[in-house]
Amino acid sequence: MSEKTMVEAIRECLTQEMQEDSRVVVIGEDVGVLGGVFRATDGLQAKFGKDRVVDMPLAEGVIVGSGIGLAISGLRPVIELQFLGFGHQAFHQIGQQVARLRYRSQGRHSLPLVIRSPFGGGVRTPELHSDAFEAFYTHTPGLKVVAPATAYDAKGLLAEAMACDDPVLFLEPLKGYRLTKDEVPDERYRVPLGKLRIAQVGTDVTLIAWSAAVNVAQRAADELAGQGISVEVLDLRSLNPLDIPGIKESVSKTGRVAILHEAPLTGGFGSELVATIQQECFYDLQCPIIRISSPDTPYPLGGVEDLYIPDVDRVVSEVSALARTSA
Amino acid sequence: MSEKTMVEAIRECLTQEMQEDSRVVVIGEDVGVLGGVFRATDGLQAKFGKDRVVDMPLAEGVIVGSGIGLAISGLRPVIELQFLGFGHQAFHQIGQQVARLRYRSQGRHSLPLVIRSPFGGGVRTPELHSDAFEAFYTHTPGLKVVAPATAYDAKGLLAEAMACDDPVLFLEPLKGYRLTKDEVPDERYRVPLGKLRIAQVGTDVTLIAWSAAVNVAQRAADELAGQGISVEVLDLRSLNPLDIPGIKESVSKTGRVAILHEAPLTGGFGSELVATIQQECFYDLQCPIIRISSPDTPYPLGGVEDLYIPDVDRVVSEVSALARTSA
Amino acid sequence: MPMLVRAWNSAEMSISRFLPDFAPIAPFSRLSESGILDSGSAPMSDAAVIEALRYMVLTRVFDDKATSMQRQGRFGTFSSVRGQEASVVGAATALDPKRDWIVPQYREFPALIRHGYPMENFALYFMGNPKGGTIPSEVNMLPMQISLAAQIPQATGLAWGLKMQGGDGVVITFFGDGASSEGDFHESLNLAGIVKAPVIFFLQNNGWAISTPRESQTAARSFAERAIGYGVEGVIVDGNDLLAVHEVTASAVAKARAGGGPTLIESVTYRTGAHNTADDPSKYIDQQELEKWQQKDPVVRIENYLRSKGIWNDELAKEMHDSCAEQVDVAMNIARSTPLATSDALFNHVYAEPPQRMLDQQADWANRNGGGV
Amino acid sequence: MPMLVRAWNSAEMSISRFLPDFAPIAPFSRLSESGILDSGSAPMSDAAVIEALRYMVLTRVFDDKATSMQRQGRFGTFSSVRGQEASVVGAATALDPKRDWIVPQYREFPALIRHGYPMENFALYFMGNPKGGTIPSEVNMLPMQISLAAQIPQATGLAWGLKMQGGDGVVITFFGDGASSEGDFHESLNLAGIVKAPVIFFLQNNGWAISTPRESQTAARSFAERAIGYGVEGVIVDGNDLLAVHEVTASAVAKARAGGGPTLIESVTYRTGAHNTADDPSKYIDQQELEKWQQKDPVVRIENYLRSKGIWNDELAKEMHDSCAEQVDVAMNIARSTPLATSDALFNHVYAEPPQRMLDQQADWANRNGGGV
Ligand SMILES: Cc1ncc(C[n+]2csc(CCOP(=O)(O)OP(=O)(O)O)c2C)c(N)n1
Ligand SMILES: Cc1ncc(C[n+]2csc(CCOP(=O)(O)OP(=O)(O)O)c2C)c(N)n1
Ligand SMILES: [Mg+2]
Ligand SMILES: [Mg+2]
Repeated sequence: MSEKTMVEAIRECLTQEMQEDSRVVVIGEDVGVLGGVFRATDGLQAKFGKDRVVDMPLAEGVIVGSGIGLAISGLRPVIELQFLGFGHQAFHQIGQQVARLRYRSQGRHSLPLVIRSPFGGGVRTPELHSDAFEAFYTHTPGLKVVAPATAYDAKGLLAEAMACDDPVLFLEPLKGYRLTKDEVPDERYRVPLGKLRIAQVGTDVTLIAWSAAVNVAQRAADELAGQGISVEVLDLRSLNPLDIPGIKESVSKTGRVAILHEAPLTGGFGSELVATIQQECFYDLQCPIIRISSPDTPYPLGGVEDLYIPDVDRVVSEVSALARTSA
Repeated sequence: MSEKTMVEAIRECLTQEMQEDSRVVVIGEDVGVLGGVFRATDGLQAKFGKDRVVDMPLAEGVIVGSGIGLAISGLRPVIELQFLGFGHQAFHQIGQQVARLRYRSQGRHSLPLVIRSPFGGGVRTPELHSDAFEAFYTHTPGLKVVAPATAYDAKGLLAEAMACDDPVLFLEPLKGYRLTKDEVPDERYRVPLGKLRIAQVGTDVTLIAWSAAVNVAQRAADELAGQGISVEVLDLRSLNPLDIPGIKESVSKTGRVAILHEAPLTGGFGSELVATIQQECFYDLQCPIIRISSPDTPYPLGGVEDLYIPDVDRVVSEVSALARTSA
Repeated sequence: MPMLVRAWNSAEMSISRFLPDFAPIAPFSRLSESGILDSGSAPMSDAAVIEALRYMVLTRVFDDKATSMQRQGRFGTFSSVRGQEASVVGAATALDPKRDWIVPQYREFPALIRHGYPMENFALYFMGNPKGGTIPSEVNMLPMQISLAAQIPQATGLAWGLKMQGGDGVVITFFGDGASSEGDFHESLNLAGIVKAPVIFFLQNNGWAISTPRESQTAARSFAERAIGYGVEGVIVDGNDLLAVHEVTASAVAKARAGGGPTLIESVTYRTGAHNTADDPSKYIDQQELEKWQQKDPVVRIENYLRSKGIWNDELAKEMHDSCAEQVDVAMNIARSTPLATSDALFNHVYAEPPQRMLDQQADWANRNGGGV
Repeated sequence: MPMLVRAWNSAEMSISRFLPDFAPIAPFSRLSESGILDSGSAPMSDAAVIEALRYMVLTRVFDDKATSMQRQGRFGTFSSVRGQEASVVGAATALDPKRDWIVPQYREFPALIRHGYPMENFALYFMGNPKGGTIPSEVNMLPMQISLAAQIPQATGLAWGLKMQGGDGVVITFFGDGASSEGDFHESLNLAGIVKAPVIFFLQNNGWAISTPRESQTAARSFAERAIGYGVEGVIVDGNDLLAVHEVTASAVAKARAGGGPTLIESVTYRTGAHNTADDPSKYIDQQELEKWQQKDPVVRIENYLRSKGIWNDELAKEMHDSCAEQVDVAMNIARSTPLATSDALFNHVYAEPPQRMLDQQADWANRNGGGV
């Protein structure tokens, strides 16, 4: 047990799982000699060789598509998409092939395949590197979507994703790679998919987030506590499967809900959460569920991204207004 | 003025607009000699020549990507994607290039580009030809999304989309191409984007749909009328821009809302509508907004598609239950 | 193309220039149009040829049956192999079903049947019954692919994975001249060249992508030439010559098994039928060209070869046809008598470990449609 | 690769086989490493060479300035042109900014500046200010492209559109060895070959895609050879030889303008700097190879050429350097003194006719951030 950053936790998980299971191979752009542009795979090629940690040609479609074939051949590929924005180049393989092969083959070909990808903003990347595109994948039946917020969960959920026989898109917060640091056991362990984490217990408002936004939510909750508003922060951990009972439990207690995400408002995963919650908890709700998100515009250049993605101040003001909305 | 099917209305619109504006070119797979697999472009090549109606090589990425270049060169391309499912192959061009070029170039390059594509089920197509993928595009800022339900709207909205200087994804219901038949003026006219159509006036329940689902909604409404339930059917016509005031007006009257779409439940455009409506009309709502959709599974083979997409019976039973839900 | 030459003004440049060649290529072939073998030795035993012929005839019979059933509304939209029987069967017979894999497009009926895919499943698939997708666990194939070229990266990864694990299996993936224009083709051949994957890219150039003629698909004189741009070998073969296709494919299989890496095979043939049962070629096809190719019928050609060897006659042909007809009838009857799937067919097999939300929907659907029973 | 040969068992086959050639190719070049011109005539006037050299020096100065500013946190992540100055400038100087278009990747600073893109906008873009994206209406270029290869189809369509409308403009698109592995490359060259678009595909093979060496990018001996698979002409040029790059590109431009269609130019050069300011090449680069290429510095080489003609000396070099430094300082100062954008910069220019919902958000954002003022 020791403090590790999220990227260290991910690297440790990959190392331990590759050690345990020789069927695990890692493929992607610059994952080998360089160890990934964020060093998530640093040292893996030295340890496991060029056959198990492969620097691929620059083509996301065949990186994902060949990963399907590798899985069918009996391996358990872990694919690194260098940035989630470049999943668009592989969208036909992910959305129509990865997610459907098991169904299309009537169970003959399961796909134990993990696609790891950094996403989200706040670190001044070039264009198209920071978009929070998770909603494209949560609308893709057959694909599981995981988005840890802590180093502890990153290691445990990645291990679980790698053990899972269904394809999993594993989203890693660009901003959290080094900023996020917490206690992570040195040994192997798993965190189950589909169980949310109550990041902070509260009674007045339920604030739902995932990935990097959880940290923003918690800091906002701290400030709001100062205003006498008790916020329960839910870290969803996985978007599919979704922990609906866990959400209901919190909402039935607070009756007020805010959802926080980096993606643009319209059609973001927040819209699904609102739709589900109002269906499941309608009579508990004391006021409209609010969504705190980026606007309906493309992700901007780094110089203005802080105006784009929701920050602590904005969450504080919107949630305190919510807490004061009369029922 | 005469009765026309939707595909006839679309063909008439393309013919008239190409006549009026020599900058309009039509490109796509099999759009030329064959006139499109659904004959939407039948006769255009004979009339306007091989330069303006082009059979493209089989590659959606460059069909859309070259369309961007054609638009920048001063033309007004109308692209036919043979089926919306194959927009996945062009997703990087549509989602990151088409939708963003104007913003990325700070207004230098507007994109007067229309992508026409049939979508939706019910006609026993092979796999991947029938999915209702509109939610991927409504979560793509910079791209307008239009989905007519009548032949009249198809002609008028397509003319408007072709006149618009923003890129428009124009969705055509596979099932409605020949089944939908209504009065369509022979002369040119336009229907504005972002104004919904009240397909049927009602007082008890607001039933929201678009494209082929509008017809299902109307037939259900007729049956429900027999049960003494008065349903107001809204045909959204365009998903972006979205006619929020029009929706509010109806909901404030009925207080009960059902949304109908062919796409899977989770993350479908219905979730955005629920989120928006509960935000705008919370205190008018007498019970939870319900979504009537396909399940969270891949679009199946044709033999079972009728079990998959919502049919009139299902809409009737769910809406009548909704009408009886106690406030 | 004079431009290409005229524009350059420096002699030295030639050393570093690559000028496309537009001189026609003679595809590799062994049989004359009338079915006479060249001076070399036959690449297949007579028994093997007759077995292959049977798959070709079986295909004709199935295609005719399925097409007529489709007209009666008892079969879905489907694409016949008409005109390409030698191309598909010549390739398929070079494979060892025990260790080799097929990654199909959708126009390779006989290859799938020979590999072990039950004919009734093939029929059920096109009747729209999800059960048709069922691939027996011992049959080395992927489902048919509708999203053009999407199977090519998968075939490449599969071959690469088999090699990584020390197996000697070879993968063949089929795709059309149209599919070759997709980015997936490029990305896959490039990767295969790098990792020397034991994969055969079998491009069926049947002259058409629905209504789009091969000339509109690329300006290159051949698809096979693209291979060298990936450090891969390419070859063009007469796709209506069973012996030639078999020989080329068998060589590529042997090469791949021995560690020689991928091969791109362009099989030049012609789609003498409609694109599929929903298509009307009269709108776009060149009648003379069609007739020219109908003269080159691959079944007639290989039958003539057998006749020239004195081991074939109308009687044997009729016997073969009848036994194929019987086999097809049996399969079609099984398919027709298979109950249509219930709503559970929408949910089963989507996940190994299904999310609760989907399971709730499954129960809900079952209650509504009696699908649970 | 012996396998390729051994595996085939039929002599006739050779006529229809395409075997990849792995013999090294000598890229077209005009200047010796020490800057001496071959026996032929110079493709550029001395004045033109000196103007080109100035763009090369300007690039060095800008790259150094930007890199040091980045270290101080006053500039964003950005990719220098270091080592590729002759490659970019040689190509750019073959264009007529009045009618020709540039469709860039992101490593072509001097080409954009020569074409008319304001240097301060280039700086603002990398400082993260949306204003940097502004392209003056008379400047024929697209925004820099981060999504690799996505610009190539756009360049193809643009060239095709210019041709359709009877213009004589030519389009050049830049991309890297890495980007060439994307499907967009394939789909675009294929389309360009079919419609004979007046487009030049300028592939800068700088040896690397971040940490991925060119050998891991493809098994083919060259990228230029791929052109023939599309019925297009390809050429390999010494990318560190200003005169050779200019000559080849000028020829391709002339050919395209005359209706001769597209050309794929592989410019063989080397990225002697880091991939970008966030990259540490020491983790992966081969020091000896790097030094070998540093010896081939393109600026030194063209300066030696001018010296060999007796029209260049240290004094002139210093003058040029100083005037470039001044020009860069002016641009950087304008960029630095440009106020950071307000929240309106998130919303303006997204649509020609914005949806009301976005306008409401814009007002809301402005209230919160004072972005409306
Ligand atoms: C990605 C994709 N785009 C478009 C289609 C629609 N479509 C189905 S078959 C076909 C033509 C295929 O031609 P080819 O690859 O030559 O195969 P063939 O039918 O000739 O055997 C097209 C365009 C598709 N199925 N997938
Ligand atoms: C589609 C896509 N995939 C991945 C990346 C991440 N990325 C940025 S630069 C780069 C390497 C590009 O190499 P190359 O095309 O050779 O250009 P160079 O940087 O060498 O000039 C990568 C992988 C990207 N920007 N776009
Ligand atoms: Mg074909
Ligand atoms: Mg490079």
